[in-house]
Parts: sequence; structure tokens; C-alpha cells
Amino acid sequence: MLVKLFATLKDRAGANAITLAAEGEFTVRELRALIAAQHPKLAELAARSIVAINHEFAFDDDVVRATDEVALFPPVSGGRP
Amino acid sequence: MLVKLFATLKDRAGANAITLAAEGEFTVRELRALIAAQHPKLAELAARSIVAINHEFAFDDDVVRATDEVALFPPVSGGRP
Amino acid sequence: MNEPTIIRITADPIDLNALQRAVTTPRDGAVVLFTGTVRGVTGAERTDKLEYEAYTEMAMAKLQQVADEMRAKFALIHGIALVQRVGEMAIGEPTVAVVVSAGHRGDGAFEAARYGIDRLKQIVPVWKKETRPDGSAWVEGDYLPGRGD
Amino acid sequence: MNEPTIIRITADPIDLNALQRAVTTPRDGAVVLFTGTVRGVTGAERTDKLEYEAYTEMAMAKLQQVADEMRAKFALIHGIALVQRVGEMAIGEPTVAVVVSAGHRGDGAFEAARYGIDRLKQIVPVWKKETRPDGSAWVEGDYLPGRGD
Repeated sequence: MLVKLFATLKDRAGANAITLAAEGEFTVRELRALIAAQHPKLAELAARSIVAINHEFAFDDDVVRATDEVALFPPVSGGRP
Repeated sequence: MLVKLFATLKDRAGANAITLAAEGEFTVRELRALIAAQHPKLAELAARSIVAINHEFAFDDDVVRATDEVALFPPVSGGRP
Repeated sequence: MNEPTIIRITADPIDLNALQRAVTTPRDGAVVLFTGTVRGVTGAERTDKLEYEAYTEMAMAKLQQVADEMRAKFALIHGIALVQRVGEMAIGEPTVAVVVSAGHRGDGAFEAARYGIDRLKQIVPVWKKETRPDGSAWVEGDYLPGRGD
Repeated sequence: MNEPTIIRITADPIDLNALQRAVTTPRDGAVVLFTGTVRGVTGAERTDKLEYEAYTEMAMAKLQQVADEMRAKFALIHGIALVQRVGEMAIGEPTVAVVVSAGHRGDGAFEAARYGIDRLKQIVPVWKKETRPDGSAWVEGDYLPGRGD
């Protein structure tokens, strides 16, 4: 499966997406571990970045399917209110 | 002296100013009476319109000099907040 | 610090892009623009066009006073533009603009713009004449200025 | 009723005049426009230019969600425009616009615009890269979305 990357994560990976060997269903927590294992450069960022599944925010217990659109990115640039 | 008129007052007078025979100093209350006496068409409006002297709001006890710039107009079109 | 204050009474259309640029200083990250527009429908009433008239010299002085009050009440704002259009306007066109810039969106630009339009509608001598299907008439407000206004 | 909702992510400059016209319905007498701009000076820091990047598909969905939330919270507002610019921008240029129309200035357009920009800055996936005299870096926020965001 493909994981889209934005901002700091894109720069760290040197690409706007990474491929991940993954099948079936797993949790967001497991997704983070898969990324860390297969893309060590992203290990630290993968642990604390935001995960989106099919354009919705996802949380550690949520289920990811290998067919979902998955993205990893830092908190958005809110700026001081 | 000249008294500038705006909006409803201008329409009623059919002119954007009226001349007023007046000398020296008098109060805004007396100004309203002078206008009513010399321009009967404006009598009713003169009693309740806003008076401005030299671009500042003026009130019944304020002093007008015949050399001041005097204007008469309705409340401004505020619109519902 | 250079803090632009733009005060204008004009027969020309109001250009919001130009006003945004004009009030924005290098320290500004937020600009709030309020525009009053010619409403074509109010309840069951229909308006075809609007004409605004100003007592220009006094209106300029009172716009400056509104800007001064805004600065006194909202210490963190930077640029201010207060523009009143006069003459004939069609439905949907901006008749008035109140524009405020500030460093951040929480620095009072929203509140200052709201205060500015409220005060402008109270003390700046401008009147509108509405043309409706049944004729035209001056629209009078109900605010009577007091001392200090 | 025809209540325009404009959602846009674009590399083109933001045209406030066009947005004002686009959100204004015949029932509207008030339009509030908020624009975020590229700040050139923040305290002692200087920024030369800014680049915005969006996760476009998700950002469009989240802009729509912000508009839906605005309508749910501010029942009297009419038109809404939410526009995020992406790509390189110079100091003073609008990077984002939140535009709200309503019948009257007290009908919640100011509050809805403020709510809109606050939510947009929390949940719409857009990031900025600042170029300063000492190099360039992504600016990260600190809002962590929760369930329902």
C-alpha cells in the first residue's frame, strides 16, 4: 500500500509517498509500527504524526485496510490565534 | 448666513441650502426658531432635526455665530445592526 | 511604526483588494474587512437601487473620529480603512467598507471592525435614498447624537 | 433559498472583490471577509516568503465540514466562501479567505467568520514553509485533532 506524506514527513523521506508491505486489516497503532520498521528514517515522526484514513482523522485503535487512502502529516500550521 | 440641508430637508426646501437673516450670537434653540419663522415649510423638520456647527453635533443650548458653518439634517441612515 | 489610516468618501466602486493591500503592514497576519451592501430584498420589500449622499466635510471629520476611537479601544490593531461610497449603487454592491489589520486574528481586528461599522452608522452624516417599485424615499435612522459623539 | 457555499484550494491570487460578489445574495446587507496574510515581521524574526502546501482532497472535505459547522452554529448567515491559496506567496498577500454574508451586520457574520478561520486553522490539512534569512522550515501547529474533528 501507499502512504502519502506531507510537509516535514515528505522532506524527511525525500518523497511525497512511501510504499508499505501490508495486507488485510490492522490498527493505526500497527500502521505506525510498520512504517517505523520498513522506513527507519520516519520512525520517530511516524510515532507522533497525524494519521488520516480516507480523508478523515484516524486514531490509534482505528482500523486501516490495505485498500484505504492513508496519509501521514504534522499538525496543520495554525498560527497563533 | 447659510444653512446647509441634507436628505429629507433638502427635498422639502427644494434646495441644498437656505439663507437666514441672523446676526451675532444665538443658541441652537433660537436657530431652530429663526428657520421656522423665515422658512415655514421647514418649521416642523427644523424642530426635530440634527444641527451641526462647524462639523460637530450641536445641542439646543449651544451657541451659534452667524459666521459658523451650520447644517441641518435627519438622523443618519444607520440600518438595523 | 507606520500604521496606515485611510479615510475616504468616493463615488468610485470600493476595491477590497486594494484596501486589503493598503492597510497591511509587514507585521500583519490578519485583515478583517466588513462591507455593507445594497440589499435587494428586506422581508417582503424589494429595493431596485440606492443612492447615498454625504455631508462630505463633516463625514470626513467623523470618519477620522471613528478611526481614532477604534485605535483607542483596540490597542493591538495596526491599519484602518474607512470608505463610504456615495452616488447611485446597484443591488449587491458595497456601499461602505471598514477594514482593520493586526498581527494575529485574535488581536481585536474582528471586534474593531464591528465597532467601526456600528459607530459609522451612528455618527457619520450619510443618508440613503431607496428606490422601490412604489417610489423613492430617504431612509432615516433613529440614533440621536449626544455630547461627545 | 439559494445560499452559496464556495470551497476552493487554488494557486491563483485571492480576489476579495469577486468573493464578495459571489457570496452576496439579494437578501444580504452585510459581508465580513477575513484574510490571513503573509507576515513579514514577527517580533525580531523576518520572513522573506512563504509556501503553502495542501493535502488537497482531504482539505476540500475539511473545508466543506467547516462550512457545515458554520451554518449549524450561525443560523442567520447566508453565503460562505472558504478559499485556501497554495504555492509561493509574497509578504502581505492573502493566503486564506473566510467570507460570510448575512442580512444585517448583527446576524452573526463576524462571529461565523472568526469561528471559520479558527476551525480552518485546526482541521484543514495545509502546511506552510517559511523562508527566513537563515534558511527555510515547515511551520508546525500544535492542534491535535480529536474524534469528530
